[in-house]
Amino acid sequence: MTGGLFYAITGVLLFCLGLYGFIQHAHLLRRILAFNIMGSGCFLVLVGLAQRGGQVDPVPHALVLTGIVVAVSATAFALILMRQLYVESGHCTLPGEDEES
Amino acid sequence: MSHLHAWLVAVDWIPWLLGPPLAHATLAFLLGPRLARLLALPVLVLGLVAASGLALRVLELGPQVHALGGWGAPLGIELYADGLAALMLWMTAAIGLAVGCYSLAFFSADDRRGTYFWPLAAFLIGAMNALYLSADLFNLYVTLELMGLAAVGLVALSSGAAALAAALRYLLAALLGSLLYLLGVALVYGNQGSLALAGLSLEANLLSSLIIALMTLGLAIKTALFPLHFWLPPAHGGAPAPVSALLSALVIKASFYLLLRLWFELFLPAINLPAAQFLGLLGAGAILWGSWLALQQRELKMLVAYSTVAQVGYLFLLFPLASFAPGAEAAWNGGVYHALSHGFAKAAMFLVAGAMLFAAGHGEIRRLGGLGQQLPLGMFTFALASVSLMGLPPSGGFIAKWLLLEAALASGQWWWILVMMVGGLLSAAYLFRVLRQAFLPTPADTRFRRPPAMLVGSAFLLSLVALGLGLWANGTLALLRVGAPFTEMTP
Amino acid sequence: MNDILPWLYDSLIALTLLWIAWQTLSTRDLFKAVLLFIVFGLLMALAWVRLQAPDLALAEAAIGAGLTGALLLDAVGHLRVPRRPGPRK
Amino acid sequence: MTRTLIALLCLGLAGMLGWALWQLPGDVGLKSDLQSELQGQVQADIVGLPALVAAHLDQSGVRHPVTAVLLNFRAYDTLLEIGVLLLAVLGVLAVRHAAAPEPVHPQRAGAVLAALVHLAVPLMVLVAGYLLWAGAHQPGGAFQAGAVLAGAGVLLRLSGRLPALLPPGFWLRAGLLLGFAVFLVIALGVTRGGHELLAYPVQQAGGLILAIEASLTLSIGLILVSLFVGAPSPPEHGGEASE
Repeated sequence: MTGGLFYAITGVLLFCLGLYGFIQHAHLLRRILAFNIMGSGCFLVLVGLAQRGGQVDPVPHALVLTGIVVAVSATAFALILMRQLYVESGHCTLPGEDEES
Repeated sequence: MSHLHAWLVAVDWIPWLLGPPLAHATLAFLLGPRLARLLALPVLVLGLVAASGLALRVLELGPQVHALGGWGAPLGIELYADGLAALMLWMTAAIGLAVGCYSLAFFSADDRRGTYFWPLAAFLIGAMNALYLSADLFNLYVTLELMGLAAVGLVALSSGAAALAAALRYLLAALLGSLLYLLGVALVYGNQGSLALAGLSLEANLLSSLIIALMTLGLAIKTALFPLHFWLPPAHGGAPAPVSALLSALVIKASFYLLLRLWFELFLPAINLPAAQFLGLLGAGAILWGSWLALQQRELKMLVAYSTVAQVGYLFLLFPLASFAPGAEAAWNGGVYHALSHGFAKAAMFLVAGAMLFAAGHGEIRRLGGLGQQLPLGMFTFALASVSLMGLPPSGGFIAKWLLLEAALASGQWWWILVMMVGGLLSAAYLFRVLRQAFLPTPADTRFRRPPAMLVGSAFLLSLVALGLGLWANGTLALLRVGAPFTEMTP
Repeated sequence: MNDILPWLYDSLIALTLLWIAWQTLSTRDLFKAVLLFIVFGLLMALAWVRLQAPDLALAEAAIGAGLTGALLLDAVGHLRVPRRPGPRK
Repeated sequence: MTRTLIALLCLGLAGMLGWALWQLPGDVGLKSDLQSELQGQVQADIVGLPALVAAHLDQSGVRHPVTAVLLNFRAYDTLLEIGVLLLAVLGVLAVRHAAAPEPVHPQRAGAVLAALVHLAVPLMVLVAGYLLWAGAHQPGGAFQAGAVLAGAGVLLRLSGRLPALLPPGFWLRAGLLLGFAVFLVIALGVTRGGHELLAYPVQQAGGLILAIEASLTLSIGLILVSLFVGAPSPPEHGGEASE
């Protein structure tokens, strides 16, 4: 097994971990964190799997760069929606999904 | 006339479908709502001309390829338009034009929401055009995100905690969907070393099954397939009427279109029958559960939104019906036809619902009595759109259901016929609830406002197109045949 | 021996990534979760270096850890201002 | 109950995906001839795209392969990606627009932060410029440079030296849009004479890419700062909550 494949498998595990957090948490900030972890997992798969032969592939590097920018855009938008929701309703969860604690 | 025809066929319309909406979005944001409004009609008309030109070109010359940057796949990104893409582009342009006219009247020049409606809507149309044209797996991911963020921004135009919650729920669902899709893309690229849709196909093995499951799940969330539809009703029901029309008629069709492309090109060798039947089962669940919930709604726009949940179900009957050689083409045509006719009918219905809300000042179905007299053309429009949604002749919805029934009969899958019959009856039930109420006498304490003529007029035109799709089915199906995966059609 | 060292290094990065991700998602303190996420971003940058992707390492450090971190910290600060929750349902 | 089910599902997905990936390269000996033949084909394809990039690098106008992919071979992705960034800003503005206006709380900076800002901001602008210039032949480029620029903006904001950016005035909007607009104009402009979208003439490719990157850096920096600044400020006292 090469380093690329090793990181790709790590990426898959991160994705599933993030997916679990995304579904299971109700707090919006935690779901945004989970989304970012899922995204990082995806990116590792994209680069790692393509480089499992050992040689560097610039194409997935460019794709992941795009992906990182898309992720930060979505994160910023989601955070501001969340903050505005907090200002207007005092809640950080969606209606009907209150955090169990 | 022949000059015009020759010119339409000769021009490469693909840049004209991408440049103008994106430029409009830029200028609308830079120069503010007043200029955005001035530019809206020329840009939208140009979009319809370009989509029509492309459709004609595809019909006469076959599928069109546009290699961006001149590189060609797999190094660069290729755009690709066959009959299916041309039809979806034409639907986007036509509904976009009608919704644009409606919005000019709906958002008055000094409406604060108009400031961001125009750039967001222009981006949305550009994103959908880009999605329909793209033939590259990763580029499709970017177009999905572009479309998703534009759509969520439009939902966030409404104020209040409920609208914010709807927008957030929509955003999270859209992001989850696109990440599942992206993981699929990463696995395909790692496995096959290319992103260009042309020439890729999966082998039947465990990894392929996982890829299919991930990408299908992601796109099913975006299409609001039962039981993943939870985000749709608050987002579509709560947005301003023109936004609801764009989202319900067009945006969910884009992810469905991508699902079609993937299933019948990339996934085809690795698909098994149970998977297709399972999608059909979820479709059936959507038809029954969505119709049942539509029947329970008190608010007009929520009823129309749940009707979308139900109608999405018919789209997914395509997958089991197309998995047997006899009837496969009828199923394909029927599914696509349903996407088209539902688009026009649902856009008309949401637009006219907006006019009804304007006239009555509220959206409570029980108190809509008298609208039939106050808004005769509006109620006629609602009735025409209903005819298409119920699948009655001579509408586009009728052709769609007819083709799907034909496919079910040809492949001997009678259980889907049963589902469609029950679904048709349920949709008749919830739509007649509105119509019956509107033709009751006016309650004593009710005041009506006369909506601008443009509101009802543009909805009426859309409902006419939904009807016309039933009358000119031959031309539409001929275009759909260009580049289709099933071509054993008898003339 | 020369083969083992990079292996150990990669395993260490991967395991720490997974552990920090798990901690980020399971810790009860929001502020701590965000700090852990920033550490996660920096570790991702290391992973990119190991995958010979310096562009991504730069972008991850600047955007993934830096800017996203700043946005998240700002948001946590916002949520710490006490608010009376409104009625639900 | 559902929690356990979700955990099991995610674990199962992780297990299957991990297993499928683990099996990918090294199992030639175990499988039939057909499988190993396919394996070889897959390997050849993986070599394919990087080789293709390397072969066309001299026509791309830059010497760094990632920049070549990002701004030439797959420039269309990047164009739409800037659209995504703009949409995030538009979405934020739409949300803030729909909400009731709130009083502005000016932020005061301590002496240490002020001194830090005094030193750091010019340095960061320099670094951004270097990253932009470096991107043509080595790691770096518009995104990283834009992010550093945004970092400088965030520092300025924290020290209270940046005026409130919302609602954005004409020149700020122009700055936000500049990168996308320049990119779009070039993408469409090169189609004159029957070329494809984004098909830069080989001789001008380097210059055009530099123009795009420079304007992108500025816009990305402004967009990222706006996303930071656009957030609603916490209310001083909890108003009556509404649902």
